[in-house]
Amino acid sequence: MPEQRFFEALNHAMFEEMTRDERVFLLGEDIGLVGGTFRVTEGLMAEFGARRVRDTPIAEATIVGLATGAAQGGLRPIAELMTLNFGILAMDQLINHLSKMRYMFGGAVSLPVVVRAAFGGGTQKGAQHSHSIESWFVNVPGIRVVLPSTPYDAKGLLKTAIRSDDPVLFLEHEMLYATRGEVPEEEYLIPFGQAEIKRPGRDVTIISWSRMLLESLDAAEKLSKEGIEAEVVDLRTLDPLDFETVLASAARTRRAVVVEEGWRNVGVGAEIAARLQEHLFYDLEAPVQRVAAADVPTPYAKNLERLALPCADQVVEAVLKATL
Amino acid sequence: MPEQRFFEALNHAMFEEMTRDERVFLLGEDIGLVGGTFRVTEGLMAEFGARRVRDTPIAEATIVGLATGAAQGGLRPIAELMTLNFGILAMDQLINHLSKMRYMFGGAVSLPVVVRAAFGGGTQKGAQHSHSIESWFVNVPGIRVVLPSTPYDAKGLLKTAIRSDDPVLFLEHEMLYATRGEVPEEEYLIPFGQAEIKRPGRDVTIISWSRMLLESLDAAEKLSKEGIEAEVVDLRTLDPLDFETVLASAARTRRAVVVEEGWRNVGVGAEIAARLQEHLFYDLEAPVQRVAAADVPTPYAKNLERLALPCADQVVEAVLKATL
Amino acid sequence: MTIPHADQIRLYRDMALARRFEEGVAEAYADSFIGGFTHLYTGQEAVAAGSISALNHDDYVNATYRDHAHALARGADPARLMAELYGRTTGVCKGKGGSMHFYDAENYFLGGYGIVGGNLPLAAGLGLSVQMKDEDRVVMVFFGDGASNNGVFHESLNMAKLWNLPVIFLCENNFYGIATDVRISSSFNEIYKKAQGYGMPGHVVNGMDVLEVRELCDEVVRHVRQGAGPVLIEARCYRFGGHSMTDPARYRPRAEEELWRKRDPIPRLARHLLKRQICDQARLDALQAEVNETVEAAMRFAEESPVPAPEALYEDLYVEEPGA
Amino acid sequence: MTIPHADQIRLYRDMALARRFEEGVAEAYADSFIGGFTHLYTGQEAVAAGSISALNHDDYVNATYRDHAHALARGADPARLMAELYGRTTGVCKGKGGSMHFYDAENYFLGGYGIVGGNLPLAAGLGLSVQMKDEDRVVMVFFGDGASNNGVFHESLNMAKLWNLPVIFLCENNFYGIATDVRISSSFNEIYKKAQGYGMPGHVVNGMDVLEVRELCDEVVRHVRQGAGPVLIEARCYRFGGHSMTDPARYRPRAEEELWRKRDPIPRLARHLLKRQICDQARLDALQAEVNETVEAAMRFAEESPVPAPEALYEDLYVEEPGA
Ligand SMILES: Cc1ncc(C[n+]2csc(CCOP(=O)(O)OP(=O)(O)O)c2C)c(N)n1
Ligand SMILES: Cc1ncc(C[n+]2csc(CCOP(=O)(O)OP(=O)(O)O)c2C)c(N)n1
Ligand SMILES: [Mg+2]
Ligand SMILES: [Mg+2]
Repeated sequence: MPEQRFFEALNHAMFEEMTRDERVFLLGEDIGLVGGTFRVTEGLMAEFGARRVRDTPIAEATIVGLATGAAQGGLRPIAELMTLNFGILAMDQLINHLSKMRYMFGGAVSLPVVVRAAFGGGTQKGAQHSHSIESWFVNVPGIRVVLPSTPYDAKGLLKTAIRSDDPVLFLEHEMLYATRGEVPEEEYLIPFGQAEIKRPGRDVTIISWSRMLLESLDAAEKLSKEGIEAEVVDLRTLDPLDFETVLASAARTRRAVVVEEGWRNVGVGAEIAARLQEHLFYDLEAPVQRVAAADVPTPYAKNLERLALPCADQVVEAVLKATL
Repeated sequence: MPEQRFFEALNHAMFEEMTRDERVFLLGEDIGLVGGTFRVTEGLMAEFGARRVRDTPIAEATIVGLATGAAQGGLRPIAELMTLNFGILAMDQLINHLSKMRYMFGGAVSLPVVVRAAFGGGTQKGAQHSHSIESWFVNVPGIRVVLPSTPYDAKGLLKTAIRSDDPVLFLEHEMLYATRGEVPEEEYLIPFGQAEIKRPGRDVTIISWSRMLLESLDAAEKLSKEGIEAEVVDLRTLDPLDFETVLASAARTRRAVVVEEGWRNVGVGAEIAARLQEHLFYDLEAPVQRVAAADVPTPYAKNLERLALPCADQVVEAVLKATL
Repeated sequence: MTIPHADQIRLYRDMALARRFEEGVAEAYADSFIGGFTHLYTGQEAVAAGSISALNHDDYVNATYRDHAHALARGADPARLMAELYGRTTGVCKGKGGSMHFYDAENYFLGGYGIVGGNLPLAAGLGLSVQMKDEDRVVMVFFGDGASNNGVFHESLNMAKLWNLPVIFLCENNFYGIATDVRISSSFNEIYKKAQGYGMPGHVVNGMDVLEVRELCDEVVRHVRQGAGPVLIEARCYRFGGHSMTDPARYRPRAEEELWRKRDPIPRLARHLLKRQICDQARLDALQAEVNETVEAAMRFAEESPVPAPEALYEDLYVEEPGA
Repeated sequence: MTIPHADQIRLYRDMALARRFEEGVAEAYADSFIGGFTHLYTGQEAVAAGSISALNHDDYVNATYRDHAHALARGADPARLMAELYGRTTGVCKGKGGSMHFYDAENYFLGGYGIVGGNLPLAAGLGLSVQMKDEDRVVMVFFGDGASNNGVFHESLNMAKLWNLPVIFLCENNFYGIATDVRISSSFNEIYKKAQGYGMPGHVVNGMDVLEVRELCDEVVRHVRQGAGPVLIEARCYRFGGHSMTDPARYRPRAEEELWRKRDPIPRLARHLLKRQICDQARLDALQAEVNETVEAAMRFAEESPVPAPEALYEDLYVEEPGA
């Protein structure tokens, strides 16, 4: 299979869907003329014109609201927030409007809006530019939350997102954009709500998503050398959450570790741990471990940032704790 | 002890602290001339003048940012967001600025800002006006999160919040404002990070805060008639979280139920359940149960809203499950 | 005066219906058939009736929480609106929306919104959909003086003008945002002149004179429909009652209220119709009787309608429910 | 020309220092001593130097992520700024802030901020503190053309004027927000005229001429210091490099870049100083040598400084750590 980089896979997904459906269009900051801060929309303005690839002012709330209104009017917008850090300015439109309108209007409207955003830390961008706050959006009903970890998943999930009639928050970790992976030429879609076992194993279940999936696979590699075979589950979509796959795996391994880049306190890991203890109360051999960011704003200094964000070694440590 | 209503207790706390410290001042929508949507600031403009009690335009982001800047300049602002639902427009100032500035500036600044907001559902205000999203703020390091359940706690905690040199989000459930309780005449403060056992019991630990504390006490009353003695822990502050008290209680009762008004998915209850299973893995007799809102936007119709939000009967049910 | 006589009579009927509807709402609210936040439009009828009558049936309209008259002017069924207020399954949003959240796609009334300013970006988005789909439509969005101070006003007007979207921004300046006088919330009070900062035409109109409103809107709608880009209209008006059902509006000088009550748009139009002999008193009485009967029937219909079934709680959230 | 000769020479030195500092930063960035987002100010030196030189030492200043020159102009120690960029414990924020987040309270430089527009409400708040404490101070806040399209611009100017706060809003219009031309981001391009919409004076100035900037600011600062309320200044300028270190700025026409490079404010001031015989070339050379040495020393200091200790990760978050 040919290889692609993560940002290319996303780019192709949009290219294909824009070709397929006239109603799909893009808006966001610096997405058109220069093809996006992370090159994800490169070439799309040249191909589809400035009508369908729209550079906007720096006005995140209105970018999201405008996309929502355009969807009410029958279009299928993909709004890019550049990064999720700036999406925090659009919380009201994301949460009070986009996520709630269908329900509060009794189903009278559907809002096929994809909101794409880069996110995450690890490149010394400091406290205001390093958020992994997917947990907030998982807390809120009414919006799908998707976080692919590979180019293959990125493409298949983005295509599904674009065809979905529900709002989708599509989060792309900044450090994944340059990663490579196999992506078939022929068309494919990946349904929401299907976790994937990225590495099978029998001794412990590691649950993760997005960039932390890579750290988890790294950890599994290391653990394998110690004779511990970790099963690594990639959730891929946090809403809908494929808890069945998590449950089945943890029921087999009887040990689980959740790995996320966001803060530990009330992170998605807490939810998964809470559910696992509920469902596997008598089956687990050890408490569910959580690996997450230190509960501080992300510091700039390289050595501190490394300490703040989770890494493979911490995953190994947590697994050892869970398999004691 | 004399009785006061919740809103009066808050009012008196601000009155006392404004009298005590010139630097304390208030800003927010409709807080001055009419004394606040929920009467919390009644009389304060008459007493302290329009300089220290400032009516603002409808501009939540800037209200919070302005308060933050005023604190940089040496004042001690209390910003009212009217309701937390509108505070969602201020998320960037709350999260990217107020909560992060001290850390990202290496401790060079302290920000004694109190952000007060009504919150919660139960009065048919519909999807956009019924948020209980304290979990988001607990996720974020750098801001204290306080949710009193009684007039006594409201006053003592608000006074502590005003004297705190750290940012505090102070959340007041709309349905608590009219509740009454004993409040001493003499001055007192309640330190952050001290949960209170509002009702002792030996069979199960119910952990809650804000209005759900009342539902939990109701449930405990009902359970008592069935011969089950529930211990009800009021967390009072979610950041800092007094997990020691929770742990000690649950270690004794060996059963725990967390009750919150927010959505279940990645709520604060998940965090508490995750921590309890970690610390009391071998001691718990049953999985930690969570009682929380249905994972849908809050519907308007009275009967549906009742189904959506947690109530004493659901707490009873959860306790029965935990004590099976 | 270029407005056809039939239209003038129709405007009388529309205003009378809106007025009587609100009277019915007030009664039903007092009888606890209606709950939550309920904002009456009494006094401002000329604005919605006059402006919306200048639209085609398939032009888009959205509004704030004070949305009853706008939905009625669009042609929504009063019975289904009333049922919505009663929280019944026959309501326009199946009882999930309530007073602040009407929606009637068939009549191109695309929502009432509870967050001040929140509907402005949505309207810009609707405008974009019209433009991109090359439809013969305009968008009219209603908001208050208070909303004009919120950031999304700035962002939405800028983007609407940048892209020359067919949007009429109609600011209903009733001089108060809840209790806050526009003079203490806006540093510059001639709201219509703010259009200049966006390179957009701005107009002011007497919002107590339905014919004046209609005439201006006829012209503006023509202009916008021709593709000339967005326009800002400031309609100066007055709400006769409090901000919402629970507000006694003590903050307004009685003399001011009396002055404005003398400008009541309904008797004003009646005087005009009679003086110009466009119709006689008998006709007006018949219209009044008709709307009285309509509202009564609406209330009966609402009361007799069933409340939502419990299963409805989980319906209408997503279009697609993936089988995980 | 009313600017004292000594001040003019000082301005030359300030600009030369800012320029050389950025050259040093570029080198250190290439050598991987500096990471994260780093935005150079090269080309715009006249704006920060000219405007800040019009302030008293204890007037407040805050800025964007492009904040190096502003902190230098305030008198911050170049060595501690450079150490911050290197992520060292001797940095102005102990290495936690990095390039975008300088802070130097001793020199009343109250922060660089990474969120576009985020510093505007903070500046208004500082202005409020000055007013309420009756201090003899003004506030100067820097932001870009791009930021002027964000909602907080609108809200902050409105509130600053409403309360007549002593704030100078200084928009550095360099015609681009990242790659986005102001002509496609603002529907109305004369940014200074937007002041009218807030009842505030607005001025435009050639931001490539430090003396012009200084003269205007002398006048504006006097006006604001007298209590006349806020003022908006638009300084038209150009950044010679890309938006940040990683941006090759291919989106700008070469001819445009060349045109602006001819307007380089440093040689321009040199020509003026020599022509008016305010100083001779030898003096300029000496100043240049001095700033070169200063920057070199700063880089040495930074490189030799220790990285933060691991314990620092959890320091500086809260002032008060309650013993729970
Ligand atoms: C963002 C936001 N802030 C505050 C509120 C609370 N609130 C509801 S209506 C209102 C006043 C709005 O005034 P205006 O825009 O003039 O509209 P009017 O009610 O006068 O029609 C306020 C502050 C809200 N709903 N949304
Ligand atoms: C709210 C927000 N949105 C987007 C960004 C990403 N971003 C950083 S700088 C920038 C351009 C800002 O342009 P301008 O205000 O003109 O300032 P300049 O960089 O030209 O000095 C953008 C879009 C951000 N930091 N914050
Ligand atoms: Mg109003
Ligand atoms: Mg710029």
